[in-house]
Amino acid sequence: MTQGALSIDGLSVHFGGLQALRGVSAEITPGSVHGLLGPNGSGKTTLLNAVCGFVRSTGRVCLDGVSLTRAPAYVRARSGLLRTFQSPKLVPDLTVEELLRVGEHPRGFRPWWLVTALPLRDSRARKSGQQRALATLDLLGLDGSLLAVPIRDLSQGVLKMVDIARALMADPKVLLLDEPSSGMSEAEIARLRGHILELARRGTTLLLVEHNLPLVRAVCDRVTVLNLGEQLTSGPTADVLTRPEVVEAFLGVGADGSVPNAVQEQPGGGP
Amino acid sequence: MTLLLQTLVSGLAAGVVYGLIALGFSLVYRTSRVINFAQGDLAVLAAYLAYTLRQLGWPVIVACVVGVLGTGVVAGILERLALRPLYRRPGAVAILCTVGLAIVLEACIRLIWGSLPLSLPSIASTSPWHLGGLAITPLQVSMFVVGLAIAVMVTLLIGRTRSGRAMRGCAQDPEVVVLFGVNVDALYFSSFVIGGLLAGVAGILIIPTLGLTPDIGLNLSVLGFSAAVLGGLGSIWGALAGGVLVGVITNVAAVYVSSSYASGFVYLIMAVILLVRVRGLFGDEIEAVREV
Amino acid sequence: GCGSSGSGTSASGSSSPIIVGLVQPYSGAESYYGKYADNAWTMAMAKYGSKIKGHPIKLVKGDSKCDPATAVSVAHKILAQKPVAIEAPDCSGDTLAMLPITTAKKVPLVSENLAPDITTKGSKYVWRVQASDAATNKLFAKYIVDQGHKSIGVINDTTSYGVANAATLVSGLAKSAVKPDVEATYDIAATDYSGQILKVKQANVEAAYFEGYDLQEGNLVKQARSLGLTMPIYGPTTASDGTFLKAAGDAAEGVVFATSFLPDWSSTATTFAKDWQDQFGYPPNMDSVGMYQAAVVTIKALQKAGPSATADDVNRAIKGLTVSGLPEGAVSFTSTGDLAHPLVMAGTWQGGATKLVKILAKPE
Amino acid sequence: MSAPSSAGSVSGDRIDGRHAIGAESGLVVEGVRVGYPGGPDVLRGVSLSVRPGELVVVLGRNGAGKTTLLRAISGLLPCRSGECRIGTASLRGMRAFRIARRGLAHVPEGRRVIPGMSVADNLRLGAFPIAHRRDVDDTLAEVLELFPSLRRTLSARAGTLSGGQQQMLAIARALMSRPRVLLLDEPLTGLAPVIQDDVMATLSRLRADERTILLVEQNAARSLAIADRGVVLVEGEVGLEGAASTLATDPRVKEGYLGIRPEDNQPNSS
Amino acid sequence: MTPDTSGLGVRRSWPHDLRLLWFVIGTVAVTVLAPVIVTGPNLLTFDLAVIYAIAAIGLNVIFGLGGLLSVAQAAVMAVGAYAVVLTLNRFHIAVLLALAIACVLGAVTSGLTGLIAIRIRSHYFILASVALAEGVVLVITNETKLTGGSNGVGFDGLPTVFGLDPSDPAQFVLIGVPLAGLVWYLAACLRESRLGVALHAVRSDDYLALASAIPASRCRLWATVIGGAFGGLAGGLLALLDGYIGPQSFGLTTAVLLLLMVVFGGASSNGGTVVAAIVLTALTQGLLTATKVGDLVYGVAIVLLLVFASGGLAGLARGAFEWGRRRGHRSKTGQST
Ligand SMILES: Nc1ncnc2c1ncn2[C@@H]1O[C@H](COP(=O)(O)OP(=O)(O)OP(=O)(O)O)[C@@H](O)[C@H]1O
Ligand SMILES: Nc1ncnc2c1ncn2[C@@H]1O[C@H](COP(=O)(O)OP(=O)(O)OP(=O)(O)O)[C@@H](O)[C@H]1O
Ligand SMILES: CC(C)C[C@H](N)C(=O)O
Ligand SMILES: [Mg+2]
Ligand SMILES: [Mg+2]
Repeated sequence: MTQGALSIDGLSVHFGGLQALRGVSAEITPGSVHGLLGPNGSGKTTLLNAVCGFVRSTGRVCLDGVSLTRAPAYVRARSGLLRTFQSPKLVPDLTVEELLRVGEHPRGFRPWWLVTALPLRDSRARKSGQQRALATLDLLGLDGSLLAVPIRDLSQGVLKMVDIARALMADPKVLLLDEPSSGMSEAEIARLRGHILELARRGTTLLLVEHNLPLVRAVCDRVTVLNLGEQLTSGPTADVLTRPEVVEAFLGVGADGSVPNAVQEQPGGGP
Repeated sequence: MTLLLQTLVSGLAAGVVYGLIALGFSLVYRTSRVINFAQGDLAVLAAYLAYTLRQLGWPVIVACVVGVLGTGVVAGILERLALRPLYRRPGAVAILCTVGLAIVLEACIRLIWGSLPLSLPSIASTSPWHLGGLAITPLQVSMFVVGLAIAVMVTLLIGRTRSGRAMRGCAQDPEVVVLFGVNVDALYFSSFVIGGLLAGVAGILIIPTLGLTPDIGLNLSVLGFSAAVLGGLGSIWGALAGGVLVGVITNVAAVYVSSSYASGFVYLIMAVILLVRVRGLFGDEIEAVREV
Repeated sequence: GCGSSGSGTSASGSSSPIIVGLVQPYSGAESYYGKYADNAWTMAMAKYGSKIKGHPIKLVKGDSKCDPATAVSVAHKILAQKPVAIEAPDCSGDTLAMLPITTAKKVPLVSENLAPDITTKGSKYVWRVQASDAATNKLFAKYIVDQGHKSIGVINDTTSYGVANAATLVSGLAKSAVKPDVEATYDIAATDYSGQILKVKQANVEAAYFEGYDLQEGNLVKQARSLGLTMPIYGPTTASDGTFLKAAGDAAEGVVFATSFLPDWSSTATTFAKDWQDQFGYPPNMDSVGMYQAAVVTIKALQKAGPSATADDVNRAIKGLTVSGLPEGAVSFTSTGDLAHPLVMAGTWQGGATKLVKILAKPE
Repeated sequence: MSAPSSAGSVSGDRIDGRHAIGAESGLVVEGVRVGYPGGPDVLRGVSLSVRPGELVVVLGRNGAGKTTLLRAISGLLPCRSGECRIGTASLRGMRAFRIARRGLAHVPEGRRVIPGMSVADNLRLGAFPIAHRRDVDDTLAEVLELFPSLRRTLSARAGTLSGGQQQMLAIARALMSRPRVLLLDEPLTGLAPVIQDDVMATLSRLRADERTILLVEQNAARSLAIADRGVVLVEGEVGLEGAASTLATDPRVKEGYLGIRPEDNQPNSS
Repeated sequence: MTPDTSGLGVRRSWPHDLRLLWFVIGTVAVTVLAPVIVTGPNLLTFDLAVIYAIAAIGLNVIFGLGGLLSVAQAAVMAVGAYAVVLTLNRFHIAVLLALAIACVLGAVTSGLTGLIAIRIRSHYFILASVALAEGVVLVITNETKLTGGSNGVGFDGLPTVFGLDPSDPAQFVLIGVPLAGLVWYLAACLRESRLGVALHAVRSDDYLALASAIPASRCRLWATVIGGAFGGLAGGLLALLDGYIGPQSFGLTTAVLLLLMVVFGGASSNGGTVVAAIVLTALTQGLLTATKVGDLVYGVAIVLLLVFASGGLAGLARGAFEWGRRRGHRSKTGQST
């Protein structure tokens, strides 16, 4: 699989007088994990929002060479550009299974033949949907019994995992992850790292917004650092994280290893 | 020209009163996110209470004030009995419950006072002063003055104070404001009581020109609700502006467009305004925030 | 559980009751008409008897809410209890909606409605006990023109009654070659009529005709005067009512109305009005008198037809009936069921009391 | 993997509730059982205590019940049995707003800023129990010292802030009431590393100021580095507790209770 | 924790083919049994309940699934009702064709609210739907030439469906119940269809939907269109049953009644909606002859039902229990959650 090349070109976003994003560009090769770092409020989430079509932006977004610049958000998602949320969307009255099934049918949503075909549907689709949901939960190391649990009963960390599962239900070509590790326990983070690498290995392109440096170091091939909406720097992970401007703006002094931002000595890799 | 002015004047006076009802809607909404469709019937109740006190020989002003206070009490009772259990249910439940309360109120009024129209003397005369072709009644003037005065009072009371902030916080995240020591139940209760008082004042002001019958509550509620939405739910001055707008457009439409479609025209304008400003004229306070 | 007020065989010993339907607005804005009807029947039964040869008359009531479709539902419910006659609801629209159903079941409908349509639909089972607006407004329009007004503005509501009332007046005016300069309508639920009134004011007409249900009529007149309208105001019978006076207050003074009931037109009427006032604490108006006359006509017909008569028999009995000594004179019917000899008067308000101005038409 | 509740004591100084602390604003949690309406117990008899001037960290895997514990303490959830105390005053049956007025502040999970209100109003709302405007203004100035980046956004609506900025606001807002007892639920979530350092430093300073601080964190290494003592929650029970330094090096913390082993992929759910 | 989906969407269900069978059996059973069990004027009430159930199921698609608190459903019914009467009076077409036209016009009218909902949301949407509803009633009242104004209109000649007289309550059952069964079945399928699942997301959060490749506004539009088609059908049936229609029947009171049916049914549960429709119709119809206290009983019933049974009629007992417990706990506990 070599699909999933995401190219972002000169994206700018402003809210009223506030320029939240100023001409940010990135080329992300298929199957790679690209990190997006920056201080709070530097525009990382806004960049994801612009890429997936939630906020109006200028600049270009292309997936596999096809321009999505003018496409509405759901069309972008339909063409394989999926995302998770920094604070997962609370849908208190759905169960996990329902939420996952919401994520299930991104390609080819056709209300018309749906309406005409209504009475002909059988339970097979439902069954297979359930199977998929189970498989996806399993992939993320979540228990199958979770399917029946209402979203409102989930703890924050599990909720983040379920949100990722929802995005995975759609077989993303490109997956935009917004701080997936926040709120997760260290065990889950370790597992998450494995999943990210596994996804990348299978050809999914990932754009990862993170504050958890060990995770970034472990999974990202390249990173882009934003500051005040501008692209501060960009390059191979290890290289960028030692650049002085990055240390100053984002990491804080003595950040490279001396502050235990997360458990350091974890066994690398996952599965 | 005088015609236009006259239209504006009468629209303005009625509009301020609608604004008061709308203010009640907004106040309740900005604390509890409930739209209290019993507002109109509370207005009617105040008028009936005042009527009875008048019959007992109380002076007009005293009767009116006590009537309004009584309405506040009833609003409080209704909140405690019927609405308190519902805040945490889906929004439509509480709203429909207020509709139920409106029906109950109207039915009770009908049982107590009968369905024959009564006449409540207005607090000021309705025979007009003529100002160069313009007819203005003392009642209109007093509607305007009282309406504005009360709006100012409400603004001062809750616009910039601690409890005003607590109310807005409460509407958006009732669970979290208790963490700062806000007594949410008390806040809901007082907002309903104040809403009832505002409705009461509106009732006392406008019902003398409408005639006192048990059934006008629904109409007042719809007008007040429209005004509140138009001005932006939860916004104090928005409610007043919405009320004035509803009053003025209704009149202008009836005179210059078509009397039979006047109310339709008002709704059309409201729809257009809402399409342009989806949260009403001043209503971005509570809801307009980023969603992702 | 519907029909809980149902078959009622338990009532009054062995003699089975005679069922009479009474459909009125008992809730909603027009609910006071329901009260009028109840009072009218109380009075009529007190005077003309509440039993037919030992069989009690049993009233089965239904709430039509002044809504035609509800009236249809209610009619079905009442018909299921096999009434021998039904007194029609006060709101013309309701009666019009019920008419096909009651006609199909051959149950006579005794009506005091004013809308002309009721007796022009070809039903053989409807009887009107009061002057229709067609009869009234032909004369009243002429009366208005005779007062020397050459231009007039008309405001009416959009109910069946209101539309028909205004239409008959306008066609009456047309006979004298007067066409209203301005016509405006309002919804019965509306409360602020400034727009409509200002439209009339703008047209600068010599007279105004305002139609409305009692309360709305009063508010209209009051709002008109406080908006500085000074020309003479005319109105339908609703402007003769106590509710009108309460709503309009001082503004009622001088308003001229057409009606078929005024206490001072005959001694019977005077006595009736006094009795009513004494018994119920408020004065009667044309609607309540109409309901009373409908009740009396029904009772008389039942007496004539006997206790075991079918609805069809009662209908036949009504057809040939002449009842005299009523507050509006004598009642008898044309072949279409309309009132044969209507009473039409013009009246006005003077010092807070109604006053007969002129009798425009009279029975006999 | 289930944790026997008795097996956990590391350092032997297991808290014996009321006798352990005398100071007035210490926090004691004694044998609380808590659950959500209609559900089973989520906390199955949890006891812990925090002295004034002490910072205790609660660790535990996702769904262990950390958030539930804080909600129970601040009165958002009723205790099915057991009780919480501040000093000698029992909080049992006390409604949440009264507990807050007794000087307890809670930084809730997921930030929960009031989105439609300005940042300044959010902060002032945090100072609701303080009646005097002057005091509020003073506190506001102090708090803004701690989070200078909030100063620029004072008039913006809280809902337009970025996730991390909102988290800062949530912490700042809790400080506005000058609480004696501070509960923080994963306060570092979404904060950039620099800011995380700042927050930790702030907490240390508050502790020095004799405040009582209960911190829930996922990041064991980082939080144990500044805490006095730590408690590990395992499936609604106290699995381990002891001095922070002891816990930081205890292999059981990572392997047994936090589940940091690649092959251990049966997370605790529902 | 039991997987209580509280009436939302994908729940344990039979395979579809089996379900269709059940629907057919149920429909036939009700059609045959209803006229036997229910008699006299109660049969008319039953017919009305069937009609309101259809409209309420439609509203359930709009509100329960789509999350749009619309008070326009009564107006949609009005459009359907007038469509049937006017087309049958003017063109001599088959009644079923007229009903189909009613569906289409109802769908179009309701779709207008869907278009509004693209921009206007939450409580502001209520006003927009009030506006549309009032607009419809206003046109009906004022365009007297076309609609008969507030006089209302009736049929020029009695319409028949396959030789049945729909204005006869007993014969109406044969027409109404199968149609209601069909509507219920379609709604049940809809709920599990892609659109139904998508609407779960749309109702909860637009961005969640968009991020899952669901065109939120379009789904909402579809919900209003489908719900509106059911509403139009219900209106048409009402016209056939009553033989006479007037604008007053389709005002806010009716709209509120329909909403109550949906909410009491336990939002988005069709079965509950149907039961609620029967209960509430029986209540309102029964109260028509209780002229003194009808309104009071109605209002009190609404309030009590909402306080104790807003989780659906089935939850009545549970609601009462919880309420009592809350009272008891009040003094002991803090903020309930
Ligand atoms: N809808 C909006 N209206 C106004 N300002 C906005 C809006 N959305 C974002 N902003 C502003 O844009 C800036 C960037 O926000 P963004 O959420 O992208 O930051 P971020 O890099 O994701 O930060 P964090 O790491 O804290 O999540 C912030 O200053 C924020 O206040
Ligand atoms: N509102 C709720 N209703 C029912 N059960 C809930 C609710 N909230 C949480 N739970 C359940 O309670 C248990 C503990 O949840 P809690 O949120 O306290 O965990 P946590 O330790 O804070 O986890 P995390 O680190 O993921 O935030 C979990 O099993 C969760 O599913
Ligand atoms: C208000 C009344 C005068 C109505 C009148 N009885 C009618 O025919 O409708
Ligand atoms: Mg972000
Ligand atoms: Mg938690």
